[in-house]
Amino acid sequence: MFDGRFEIVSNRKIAKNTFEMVLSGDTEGIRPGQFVNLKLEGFYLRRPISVCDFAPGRLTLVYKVVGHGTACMAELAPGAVIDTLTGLGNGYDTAPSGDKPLLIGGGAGVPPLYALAKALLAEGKKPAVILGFNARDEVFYEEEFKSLGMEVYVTTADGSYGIKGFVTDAMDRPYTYFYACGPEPMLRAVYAKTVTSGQFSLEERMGCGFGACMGCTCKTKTGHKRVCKDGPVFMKEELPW
Amino acid sequence: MFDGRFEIVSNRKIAKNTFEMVLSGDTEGIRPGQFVNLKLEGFYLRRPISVCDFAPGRLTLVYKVVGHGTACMAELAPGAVIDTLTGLGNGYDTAPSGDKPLLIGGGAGVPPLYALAKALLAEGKKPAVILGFNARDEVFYEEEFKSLGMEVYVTTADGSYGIKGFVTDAMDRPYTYFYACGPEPMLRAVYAKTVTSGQFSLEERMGCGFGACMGCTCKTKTGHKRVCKDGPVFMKEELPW
Amino acid sequence: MVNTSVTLSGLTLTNPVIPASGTFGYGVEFAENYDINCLGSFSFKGTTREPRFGNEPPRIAETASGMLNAVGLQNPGIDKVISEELPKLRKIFHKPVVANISGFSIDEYAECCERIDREEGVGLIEVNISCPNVHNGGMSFGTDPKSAAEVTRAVKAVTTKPVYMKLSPNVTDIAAIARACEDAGADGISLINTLMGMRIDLKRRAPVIRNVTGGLSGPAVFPVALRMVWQVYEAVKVPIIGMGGVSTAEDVIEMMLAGAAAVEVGAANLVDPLASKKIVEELPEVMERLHIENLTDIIGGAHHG
Amino acid sequence: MVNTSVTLSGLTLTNPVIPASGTFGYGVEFAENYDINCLGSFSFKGTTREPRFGNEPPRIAETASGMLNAVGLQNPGIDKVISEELPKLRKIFHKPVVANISGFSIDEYAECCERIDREEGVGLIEVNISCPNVHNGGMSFGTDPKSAAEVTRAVKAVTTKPVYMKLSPNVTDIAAIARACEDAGADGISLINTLMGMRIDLKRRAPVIRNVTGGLSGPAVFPVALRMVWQVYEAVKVPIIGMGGVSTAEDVIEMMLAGAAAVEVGAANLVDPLASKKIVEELPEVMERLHIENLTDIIGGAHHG
Repeated sequence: MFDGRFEIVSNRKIAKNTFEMVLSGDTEGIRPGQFVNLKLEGFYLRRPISVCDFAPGRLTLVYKVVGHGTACMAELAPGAVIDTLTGLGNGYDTAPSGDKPLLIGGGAGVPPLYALAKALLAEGKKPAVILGFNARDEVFYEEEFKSLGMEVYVTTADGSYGIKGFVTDAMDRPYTYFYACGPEPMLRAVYAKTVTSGQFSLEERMGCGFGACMGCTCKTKTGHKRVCKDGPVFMKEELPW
Repeated sequence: MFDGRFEIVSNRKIAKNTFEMVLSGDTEGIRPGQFVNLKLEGFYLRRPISVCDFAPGRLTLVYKVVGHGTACMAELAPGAVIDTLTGLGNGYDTAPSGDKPLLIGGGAGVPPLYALAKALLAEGKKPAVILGFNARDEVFYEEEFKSLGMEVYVTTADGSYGIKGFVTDAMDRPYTYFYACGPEPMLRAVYAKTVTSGQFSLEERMGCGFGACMGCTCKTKTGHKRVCKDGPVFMKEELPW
Repeated sequence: MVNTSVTLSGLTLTNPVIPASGTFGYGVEFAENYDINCLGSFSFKGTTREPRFGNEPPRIAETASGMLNAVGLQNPGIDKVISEELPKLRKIFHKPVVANISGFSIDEYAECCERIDREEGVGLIEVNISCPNVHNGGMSFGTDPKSAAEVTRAVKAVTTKPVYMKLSPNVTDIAAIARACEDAGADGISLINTLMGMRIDLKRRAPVIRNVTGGLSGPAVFPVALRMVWQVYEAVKVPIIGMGGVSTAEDVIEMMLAGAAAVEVGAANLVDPLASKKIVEELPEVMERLHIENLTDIIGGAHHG
Repeated sequence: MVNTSVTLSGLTLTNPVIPASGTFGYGVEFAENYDINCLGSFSFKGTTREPRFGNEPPRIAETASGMLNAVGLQNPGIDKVISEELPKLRKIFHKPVVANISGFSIDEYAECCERIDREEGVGLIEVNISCPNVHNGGMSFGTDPKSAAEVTRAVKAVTTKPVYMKLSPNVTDIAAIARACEDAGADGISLINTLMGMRIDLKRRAPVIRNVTGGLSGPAVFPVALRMVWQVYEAVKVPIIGMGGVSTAEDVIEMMLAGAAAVEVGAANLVDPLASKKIVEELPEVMERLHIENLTDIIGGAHHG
């Protein structure tokens, strides 16, 4: 964990209720699949946001406006400085991915897969990604993933864009391993359908975000785990689903 | 009472722990001796500050840093906007002043006398003012009062500047009426010494500042009065001292 | 068009927003700022038999997301309220008002309630058995089921209008006290009064408030108020007026989902004189966003979840 | 040079700052961020006889200037705490720790306290009879003087180290419960545990927390905690560990002026992992500004004002 101050470079809407915030600050030690925890003026608890992309001195967050906190985040202007805890969570393990891993993201679960895709590509692997949304106006980052030079499949529940249906309707293709992030119902559907091993990133209401308060504990086959500290990424084999 | 938004034009230190904040906003209906009530980010209750000077569109406040609220006020930069209630309190009555009223201010009680002095001069009267402080480094607004073309007497308790002693040590001169503002012990000393009639501005911890909560009630010869609404200015004859 | 009206023991309000006793005086100060007839009603300053100055100042302290007050039931006394305040009020407010009555003995409660009950324009009597800021100023009555019931019975025996008992949160078992009031004939329960708290001045090394302790109100207490409204809703059948830190239309909805049939707004009025008006205005829009057609439909709605 | 040391029943701490149970785990997470030996001590995660998962999530909700938690005494159980956590802790923390023990029966309290009492490195036992988040998880013991006294007696009978009873604020008369513990032999009183509160999700129309209610902590409760520390200080002679919303060095001073001999820091650790360290560092400077030479001199200082 690192305690740093990040300055907003840009903060723009990229889809329905979805914003991309680029910040400048010390990103040392950040890994794909981790999250940061933001202290917003006027709110007591921090806001945990998954890391979408990062480079030396630059951090990109893509977040959905779901409550007062994220709504106030969306109002923040470039130049604003945010007290931010970074390097939180375990992050993804790219070692077991094989050469054709499948990345599966649903809605707000899409962002962390972007940094992961970059990492896998950097290791010479050929990841493909499925991006699931409810409707066309919620679709984001399709171009960003494509410009990494990877296969991208977009699904929408109402069929208003890409493949009609859920992410599981786009999974019938060969892959060596998977990484899934999204709402629990989606993760459970993926869990039921996948043939290979893989990793899930879970979400839970957090208190501290660094393992102290036991606010986000979940049950796994290997015992009680803190989503914020022992997770948010869990092996398929660990989950009691 | 008016509910307005004021923008900070300048905010500078003018003496030890003493700051002058100039704001732009609607000053309509403001009278000398009234106060404004500022909503500061991060504080639940508003901060009542006496009006030091005002002109159409321009409001000047001189305040002393006494706690977290005023300390945070001192940090505010030009451009910041403050939700401000104006036109609070009864203000001074200049009618009974006669032609040579004496203005007596102690420390944080000095500012409201400035707007009063201007009003009295505008009525063709010849006010004089006594400014009382603890020490030289706390003295402020001596020049401002002088530049209005009036007699100014400065006292310091430690004698480091002006007349050594308290405001009461500078009162031995002819005057037709008085207006006093400052800490209660000073006001009581003035009360004991004055030969004429006059007006006192009282201070009390306030809840709302507009007469609703009964948080700042004081006892007077004419009944229970709310310092924020029925005051802060009271006639010498009303006070049970 | 959404329907914001609610009913308290037969008394229908155009909306559930009621400025709380002690934060709205007898209405006059706020009527200078806006037409207070937009409110569902309001609860006037806690009134006692004798005129009271209240506690010595300082009476106010600030806290995180809240404030402490120890006004101590300052009020002109029931005679003046009836002869001066109510006539003034009738000119500016044309809806039934909530009469908040406090006392120091069961007789006093009964006498004041009997007199205010006869007054035109009084729609409901809120009996404050929970003032934390005066010695045996009610709170002693509100912290024990037996005496809470006694006050209720005494007041009900001499009144015709709905009687709501205003309870103190400074208790181990709020449900037991609410049940005792209901069993004694209370038409409704009103809660919470303030939580007892204090602040100390570090420079003077003495309590900020002369009375030492004061009543905590503001958003800080909202979760406690919500919990107690929830518990009382499960304990009694009579309507509940919920209060404690309510500052927005969303807070009103949350209180009603916990079980409140109407909601009082307190400290918010002191920080923003237009707070109650704004809440009334925001309510329909918030209801639409949450797909609420009739506000009454959601009372206690979170219990069936 | 100011003197920040304080003494609790013969146990001298270099400073009064003690991270509160449930916000500091068994120390490991924080030791990754700073050398926790700068702390006066810390109170480890509430430990029970059996390992516990605690309540189903969600367990956390946000409030104005505070938070709700309903973790429900998740802990590895006394065996693992003694065999695994304490050995790990001894490597990173070289001061006596406060052992926080919870239970569901008087026997369980006694058994766990007797076992932890023998452990090297345990300086003081804090008996939690006030957890609001588990059914008869202590709070039932902490809301009634008689049973609070029974737990105290049972624990004192089998321990040699100072025993501090941690009380619930969800009571009518905190002083009576503190007195009962003192009379039963408690070496000190620790308060306050969290205030019971709740929040409701407006979209789901259901409680945010699965357990429905949770414990409120954070700056929102500071004035209530301060008031109860004040009342208990006037009721008992034994030392008090004050807690509830303490977030700054000034809050520490305010708690001590109210009567606390030492102060626990809770929720602040969760929002700022360095909070307790910062408070320890700020303390001397704040003492100088307030002309305090020896911190012990100000304990209860506001009572003589």
